[in-house]
Amino acid sequence: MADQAAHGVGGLKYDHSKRQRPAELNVLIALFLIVAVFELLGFLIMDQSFLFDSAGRFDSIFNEQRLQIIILQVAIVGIIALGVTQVIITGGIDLSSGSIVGATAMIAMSFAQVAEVNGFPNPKGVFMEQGWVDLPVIVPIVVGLLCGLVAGGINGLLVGYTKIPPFIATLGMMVSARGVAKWWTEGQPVSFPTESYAAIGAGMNPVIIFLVLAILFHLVMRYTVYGKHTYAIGSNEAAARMSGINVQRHLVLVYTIAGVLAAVAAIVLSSKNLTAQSGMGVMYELDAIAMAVIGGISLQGGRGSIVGTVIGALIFGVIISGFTFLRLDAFYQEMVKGAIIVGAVVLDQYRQRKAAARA
Amino acid sequence: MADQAAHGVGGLKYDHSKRQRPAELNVLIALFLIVAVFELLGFLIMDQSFLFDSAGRFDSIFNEQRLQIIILQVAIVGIIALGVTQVIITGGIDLSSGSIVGATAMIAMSFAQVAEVNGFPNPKGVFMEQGWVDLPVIVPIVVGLLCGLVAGGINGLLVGYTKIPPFIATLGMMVSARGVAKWWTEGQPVSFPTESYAAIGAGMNPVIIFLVLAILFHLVMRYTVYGKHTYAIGSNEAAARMSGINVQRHLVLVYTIAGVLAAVAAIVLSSKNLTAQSGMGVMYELDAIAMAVIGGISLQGGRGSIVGTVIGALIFGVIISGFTFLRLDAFYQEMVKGAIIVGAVVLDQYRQRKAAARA
Amino acid sequence: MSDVDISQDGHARPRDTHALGEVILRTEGLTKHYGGVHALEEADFEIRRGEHVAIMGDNGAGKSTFVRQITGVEQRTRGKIWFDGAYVDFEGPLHARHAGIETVFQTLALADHLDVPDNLFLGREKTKWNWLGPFRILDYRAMREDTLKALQKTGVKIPNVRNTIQNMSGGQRQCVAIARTATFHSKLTIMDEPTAALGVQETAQVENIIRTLKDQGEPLILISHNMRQVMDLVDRIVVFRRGRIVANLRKEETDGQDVVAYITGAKTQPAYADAAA
Amino acid sequence: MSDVDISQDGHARPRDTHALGEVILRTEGLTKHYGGVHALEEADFEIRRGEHVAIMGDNGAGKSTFVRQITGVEQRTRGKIWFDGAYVDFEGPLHARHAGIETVFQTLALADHLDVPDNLFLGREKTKWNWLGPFRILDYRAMREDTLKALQKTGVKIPNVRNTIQNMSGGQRQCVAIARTATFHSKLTIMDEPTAALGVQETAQVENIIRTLKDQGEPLILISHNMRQVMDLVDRIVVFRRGRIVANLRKEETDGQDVVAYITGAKTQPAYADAAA
Amino acid sequence: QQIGVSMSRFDDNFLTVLRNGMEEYAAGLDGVDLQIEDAQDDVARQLDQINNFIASGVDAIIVNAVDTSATEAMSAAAEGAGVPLVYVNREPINVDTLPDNQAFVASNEIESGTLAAFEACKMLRAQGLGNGARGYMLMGQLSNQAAVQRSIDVRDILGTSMCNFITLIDEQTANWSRDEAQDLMTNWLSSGEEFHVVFSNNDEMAIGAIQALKAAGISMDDVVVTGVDATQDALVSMSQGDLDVTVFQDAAGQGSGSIEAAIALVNGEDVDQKVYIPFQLVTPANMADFMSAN
Ligand SMILES: Nc1ncnc2c1ncn2[C@@H]1O[C@H](COP(=O)(O)OP(=O)(O)OP(=O)(O)O)[C@@H](O)[C@H]1O
Ligand SMILES: Nc1ncnc2c1ncn2[C@@H]1O[C@H](COP(=O)(O)OP(=O)(O)OP(=O)(O)O)[C@@H](O)[C@H]1O
Ligand SMILES: [Mg+2]
Ligand SMILES: [Mg+2]
Repeated sequence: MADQAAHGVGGLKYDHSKRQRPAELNVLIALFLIVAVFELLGFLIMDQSFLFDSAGRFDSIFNEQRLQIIILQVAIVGIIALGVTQVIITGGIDLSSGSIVGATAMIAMSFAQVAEVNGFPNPKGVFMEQGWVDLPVIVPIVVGLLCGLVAGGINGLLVGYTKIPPFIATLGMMVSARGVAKWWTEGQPVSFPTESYAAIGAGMNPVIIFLVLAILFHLVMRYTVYGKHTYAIGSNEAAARMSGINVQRHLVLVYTIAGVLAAVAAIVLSSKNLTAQSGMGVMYELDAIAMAVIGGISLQGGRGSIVGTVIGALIFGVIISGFTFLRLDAFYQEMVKGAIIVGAVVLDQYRQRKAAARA
Repeated sequence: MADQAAHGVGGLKYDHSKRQRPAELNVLIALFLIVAVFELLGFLIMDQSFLFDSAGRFDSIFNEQRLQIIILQVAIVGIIALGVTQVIITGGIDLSSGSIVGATAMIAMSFAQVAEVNGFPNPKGVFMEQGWVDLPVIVPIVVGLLCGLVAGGINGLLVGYTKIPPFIATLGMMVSARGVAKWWTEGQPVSFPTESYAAIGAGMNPVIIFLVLAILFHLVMRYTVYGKHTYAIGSNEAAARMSGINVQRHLVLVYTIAGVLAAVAAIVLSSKNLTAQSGMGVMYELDAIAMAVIGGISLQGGRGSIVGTVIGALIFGVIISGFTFLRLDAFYQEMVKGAIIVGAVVLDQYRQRKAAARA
Repeated sequence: MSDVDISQDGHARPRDTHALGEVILRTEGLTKHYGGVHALEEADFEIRRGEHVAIMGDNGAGKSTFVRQITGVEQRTRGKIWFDGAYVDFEGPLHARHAGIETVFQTLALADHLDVPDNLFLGREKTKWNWLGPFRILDYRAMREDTLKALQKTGVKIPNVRNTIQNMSGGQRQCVAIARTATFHSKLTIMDEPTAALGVQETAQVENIIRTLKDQGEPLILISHNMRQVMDLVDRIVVFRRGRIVANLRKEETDGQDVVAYITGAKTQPAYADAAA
Repeated sequence: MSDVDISQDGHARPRDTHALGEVILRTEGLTKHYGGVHALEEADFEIRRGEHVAIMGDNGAGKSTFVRQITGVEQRTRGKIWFDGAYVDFEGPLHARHAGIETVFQTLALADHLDVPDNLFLGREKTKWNWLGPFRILDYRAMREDTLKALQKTGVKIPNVRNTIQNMSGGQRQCVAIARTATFHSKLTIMDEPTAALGVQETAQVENIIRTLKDQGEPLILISHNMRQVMDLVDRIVVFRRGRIVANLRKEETDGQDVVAYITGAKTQPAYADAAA
Repeated sequence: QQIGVSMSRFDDNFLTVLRNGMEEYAAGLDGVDLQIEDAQDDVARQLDQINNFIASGVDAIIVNAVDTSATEAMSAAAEGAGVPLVYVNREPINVDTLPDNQAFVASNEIESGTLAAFEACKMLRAQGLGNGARGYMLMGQLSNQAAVQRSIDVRDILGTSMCNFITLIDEQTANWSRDEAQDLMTNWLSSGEEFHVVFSNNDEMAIGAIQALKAAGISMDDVVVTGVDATQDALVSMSQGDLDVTVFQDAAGQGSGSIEAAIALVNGEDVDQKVYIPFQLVTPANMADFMSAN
């Protein structure tokens, strides 16, 4: 069979050149439009370029520092959003990721503390008595990932086997994990990590970790059985079950991966901030979901992609940095941020609808 | 046609006595079970009854004060949950209700301030200069309800006409309305209301308002065209449209009603607390959604009831009071609360599944 | 030329011309592309008052697509539509229904979580206290009684109409959709494979409903794969192939063999020769 | 008594007894109630290796319910099932499929957002690098090629198989579901109204597929409302009425008229007289 | 001069006064331009805001730390970019190792809870309850450092020999909120326990407790209620004889002081790297002095 003809088995005329544009393209256009608006406003109001002004400080046409912070500030929530994207594609939702970040950061950081600060015994040492200080960096990493694995696994077991709505399962985990975070040290922050732990989230490392994971999961979602089944479950769970997919086991896997990704974010976050706090990660779940939705995912499940989520994260980053750049009052920032989130999605919808869909 | 036969047009044997139990019954059973557990723990640990101990202070077998606080403390979020229930039945979600509460409380309260406190001019007077103080109570009420109407209306227009996911539309409103709340007085709380305003939320009034609204909307959802179309849209939006329901206009109505209910909650809340703060209502949206979901609603839309939501609210109230009664440590409270929310729904699911459903 | 024919491009198309107002629906050059899929191309179609027309064709030939364009479920790529003497451009199925087109869609368009009477009266409930606007009260009793009557016409058996539609068998669902359409008078009725899931008896009943429509002079577009049914019921057969109309046959002048030849592509009417190329 | 008959209650039921292992599927007293709806009552059913059996009956007679009980989609209210010589109690359709039952459900069970090859191979993808476990790599090319071959067997026309299933016509969807079943060998194939939405040509092709199964000796349960089709294809016809089996007819010993009489209730086989009461 | 300010939150009464103090002071100075951001109580967001300030090329940064143990990373970021940094209101954990162009203007959080609790202890003794008093404690958000610290202060005071006659029946969080405190107090009341004192981590919760007590018909003379912040509402409540003790912190003074320090650092002038602003106890006796302070 000629490759050209291999797309179908006859019938209607089919015009290859007019294939529908991938949905991600629309999101990308939204991103560029938002950047353009900030550039324009920059010239009008600030007399300065948003991205292309090197402020005389760097030898590049870009304001590299701004480019870096745009992505750096969303990299950690972005890591969470990778897991959340998978959960949403199954038709579920994960409200617990922010709390898992809090609990994991607290627990992992406790195993990454130094014995002495400025020559005094570490005043915040959680396991000073037990002597668990100055441990090799692998210990907090493994402990942290295990936390995420357990929390995500519980989510998955609840959703997969008890059939309760994911909203409730993960809401329960959200409340419980936040409780664990506060209980761990009775609300005290955990600080003074070892140098090797601090190195994890230093500089642009969070961005690198985010992008590597994004590429990995892009490939996984697209080219592996895992990805295919994730989409199938979200598209029609009954059909997936009747087709012989082990839906329950698969859901456990998806939620567990989401939990582990939240744990990765927690480790990077606490390392970057050199501290862990029980309030860390509050509302991250909403930001992560918003990134995914801006990236074109459907909360009904079955549709969406990692690429979209990454672009959604960038839109977030641009908005945050753009506001600071324009010196917008904090009050107006929030009001306008809400409008921009909505606007980005309206734009996306509008463009998608022009390629009119069947009702 | 005999009334007995009027249920169908023949075919299979149909046994009237074995009609399926309404889903609300399961939720009610969960409520009683939770109460029973607290009673039992009360006897074991506290040597005191949870609900039946009058502590010698009242001439009743019940601890009336506890019964009152159980419902009083959830009445305000309960009012929000009535609106959220309708939104979820259409297959949508409303994340903005908590922020609408914050913004509305600030704005409404500004029109309900007294001129003098202890003989001094009101130090918090927002409209002192304009002389808008000691206004009749109808002014803040109308202003407040208008705020809710506008915010809810915007949600509805976005969801109905631009077709963006409700999650995003209301997330945008959530962020924006919180911005408005903070911007209104630049973060300053608004205090010292008039006596007539303070009377709205005094004593058990919030409970009365909640229950009256609950009964009203129970009837509306069950016996009016509005209710029927709300269920139809959630069940199959395309079908509803093809059947000639004006889906867009209906969605505007539903979200507007939800906004107005949030405004009612805001007025009652600020009156009850004698203050309005820009941070009011944070996370109320999640509690409201959780109440609805515990009450047996489906986040896919098409199913659920006001009665269920009211019972869901009561479950919340019992949990909060039960914890205080048992003097459980704050840290453990959160951990256990999460587990109970999940447990209540698991129980409900389990009982529903025994009446096995088609896959 | 009839007054509804206001085509300006002067492109000659094969058609019967009829007296003023006799044509209830006409399409000209109706075309729908989905991305690269050319689902419907240049369809010129016409149905007169009181006429029953069948549309036949292979799976994926574009029949349902044609229905979706007429009823405003989707927005056409191009082409013109006249209904009841006026040029129309329905924004949605709501408008089409208000204009007088009743449709049984192939997807049925039922609300899964509602029961049978609710579905039957969806969008035009019987109500009391109408001054309450959207909050007017539903007249459940009247709707249930009418539902039972309407269902009896289709011959379907449903043990409990209070059961939700999602718990109905395939045939029961289809009968509910048909009963809905048959309950309300219209200027044009469209049925997309109405008897596909029906049993022997139910099919016979639905065919009776269609005959009643014919007797009442109500026009009908019937999509069906059932040759016997089509030959029994309609006046004219229009054949779709690969998104195009390839034949327009009076029942008296054709037979099953002949129609199948048009469907499969063994034959094409000379008038449509360029279309089928 | 055959070895699969291990009924302990000694309740006498009308049945043919067959030699050891010749029966591929047997049910005894299979019953399913949905709340107050008695959808299936005391169904005793049997099919032998290589046999093709049709199930007929009115809409809502309980045919699909019967299929759902056999395939583990739902848990039965009571009754016993033996498959391939062993007592079985499938927890879900996954188990039924692993045991060797391939089913085309009336609801089709397709994933709307996936394309045709994805749906065809759902749950048994062709893969490379299988040591990667759940993360093994999909062999898209192989699957697409096999898909085109399988579809050609059904005769359906699909211009672009990369299109998602939700954009397929009713008949195209049905053909995908049938192709999926026909692609994999099984011990028992069940088809619930497989040709309901199919055109003339496609129906003929699917009937050919069924004949091929017969030639290969694979047993089949066919649910259909199409009398001609049933008479053409199967060895035996079982009639359901109001949730009960009311007739078990060899094709040679019956005709269309007769079967309709059983369906409508004009006749009931003496053996089932108490059931039909 | 462009100064970037990151406040831990905007919707906090006390911090709003501090913020207003900054703005008023800056408005009186020529060529000083403030850009104030809301970190919404999120340490990570705060660090990102500092980086955004640096990318925008501000001349100095003022930080009201969400959490003082997170200041190391912030100091490092500012130091790397060579931008002066001033911490305000909360003492950073790395106070002893601050780089030269960084400073802080703050109070020592340990004082606030201690002052209030000790005063309550004295009042209870004066009421003749020296041989046994019982109380409840309302705590702020447990993920918040001030809440944790103020609660510890109360417990520490109750551990001293002078005040150990007071026992806590229960301590719970009401998340800084008047509404939650009101509900929590009502829940406590429903168990019918006798008590004499309510310690609260802030004034809002204290007022909530008072509202609940009044609604239950309990005389405010029988219960000692303490708060922290000395907000307007609290002072009015105190003037009505409801609230007994609160603690004042000079918010506006801290605000202007931090700007002063930032400008001095930009200009390369000598500044005190550590400026402590003490808490002050407020009781009905001296409340008139604070009426228009916060
Ligand atoms: N939204 C869509 N996007 C892409 N292709 C579509 C869409 N809707 C329909 N198609 C394609 O258009 C063609 C015509 O579909 P249509 O549903 O009109 O067929 P039909 O003639 O009704 O067939 P059937 O007899 O099977 O119902 C099919 O090939 C189908 O795959
Ligand atoms: N989950 C359910 N809950 C309640 N009633 C149900 C449920 N599923 C099926 N039924 C009822 O059981 C009866 C039998 O349904 P079934 O789907 O088996 O019919 P069928 O014989 O396959 O009909 P058709 O030919 O129309 O497909 C119907 O009356 C249907 O309404
Ligand atoms: Mg069709
Ligand atoms: Mg069926």
